[in-house]
Amino acid sequence: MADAATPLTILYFAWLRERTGTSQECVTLPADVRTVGALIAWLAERSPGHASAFANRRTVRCAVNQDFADPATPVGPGDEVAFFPPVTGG
Amino acid sequence: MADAATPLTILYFAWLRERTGTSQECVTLPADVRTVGALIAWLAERSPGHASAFANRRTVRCAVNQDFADPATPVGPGDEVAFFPPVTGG
Amino acid sequence: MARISVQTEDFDIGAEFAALTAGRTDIGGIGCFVGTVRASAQDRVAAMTLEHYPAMTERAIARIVEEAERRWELLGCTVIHRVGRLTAGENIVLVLAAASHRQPALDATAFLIDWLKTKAPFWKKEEFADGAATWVEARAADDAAAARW
Amino acid sequence: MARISVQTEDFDIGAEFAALTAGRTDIGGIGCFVGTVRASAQDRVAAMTLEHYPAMTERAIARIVEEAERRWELLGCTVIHRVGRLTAGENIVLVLAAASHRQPALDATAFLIDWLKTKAPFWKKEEFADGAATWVEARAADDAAAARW
Repeated sequence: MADAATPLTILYFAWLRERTGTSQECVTLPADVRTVGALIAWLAERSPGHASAFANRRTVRCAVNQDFADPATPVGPGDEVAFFPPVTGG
Repeated sequence: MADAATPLTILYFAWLRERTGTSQECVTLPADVRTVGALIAWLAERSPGHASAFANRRTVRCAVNQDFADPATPVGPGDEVAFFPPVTGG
Repeated sequence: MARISVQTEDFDIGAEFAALTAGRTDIGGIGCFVGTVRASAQDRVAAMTLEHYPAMTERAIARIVEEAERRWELLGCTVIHRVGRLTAGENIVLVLAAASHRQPALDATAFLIDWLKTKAPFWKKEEFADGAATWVEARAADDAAAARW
Repeated sequence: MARISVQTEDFDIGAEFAALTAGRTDIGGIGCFVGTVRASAQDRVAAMTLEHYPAMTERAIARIVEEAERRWELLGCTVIHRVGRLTAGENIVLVLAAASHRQPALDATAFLIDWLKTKAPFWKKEEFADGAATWVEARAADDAAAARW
């Protein structure tokens, strides 16, 4: 298993990518950030762009390690966490 | 309009064609045969093959002048009347 | 507007899609169904012969297409039905329905094939591997499918 | 068994049908849906860019296909979704589902496109004739369509 210092990879797609100004960033989590919900609250503090991306959480979807996730899904060191709007393909 | 002596064209498809032994015949109707139902009763008398073709009328379908018809549909001189089983295309 | 054909030769699915959509930018979805001669392990159908009523067939199909056009806003429609002798694996029928969105395209496709199966004058005679041949009987399930609409 | 592809280049509908059915005599029907870039008179969409989540996309589609295979006895299945910039009239997505009879083929086709629209990580950004560009918003109707199944 990854130790606590191993970073998470955060990916952003569509307008979350545009608002945060990044498609990918690596972060090392504080010990008290253990769920998607807590991660969002923590990321929203990083910049005005992040705050804007996460302003309306009802329009933000998430996947942890390429599986759809929800605010209660656990996250930890080494995970790949992606944030994006509701999907619109097809 | 066609006069009373003008024949009808009768067409048979699928197993009605096989049982009657004909794909097409021209007939001149008696004056009292004025509907598909009466025509079937009259045609069934023409040969054992015809009798066999019309033995189970629930399995016989009809079109008059290329429109689906039923036993009450009028028929008259000059009409094209087709008999066939329930359709099975597609 | 619809393309309707009753023919002995096979159809080219890609070419029919291309013809239906050429130069169009108003189409959002195309539904399609292709029916083929099936030779299941049990009944071992080797071939079938499709008979039809030539004077009536295209007209009957045109009426089915008109009914679809009344029910959905279609931007194009293709129905091709083969006749004559077809061997296992061959194409029998092609239905295409184009619309601005997927739901009418898919619904119209299902409607067209359901109604073709019960309201167009085609009859199938199946030939089995042992040489027997029988006329296919109409299925109650097909009548029920057609009556849904 | 299913063929799944996420690609920038266009697909060849006829070739995909041929690949799905080649050498098969157990198939009775193939359902198909093709989605295209629509430029309606009102919104004048000139093009769209499809973004996706590469590490997740094919896996998400594979799960949707597995769900379809659990629900219907499919004899083959193809899902091709394009990404990148597509102009009005271009193909976006192809779904094919083959079965022994038409109803499972048509139902699986509708299911696959409904679930692709709501459960696969693609996002569309539309470009308008006046130069504006906006991310397409998810439609409640699409969620309702996906929830039917």
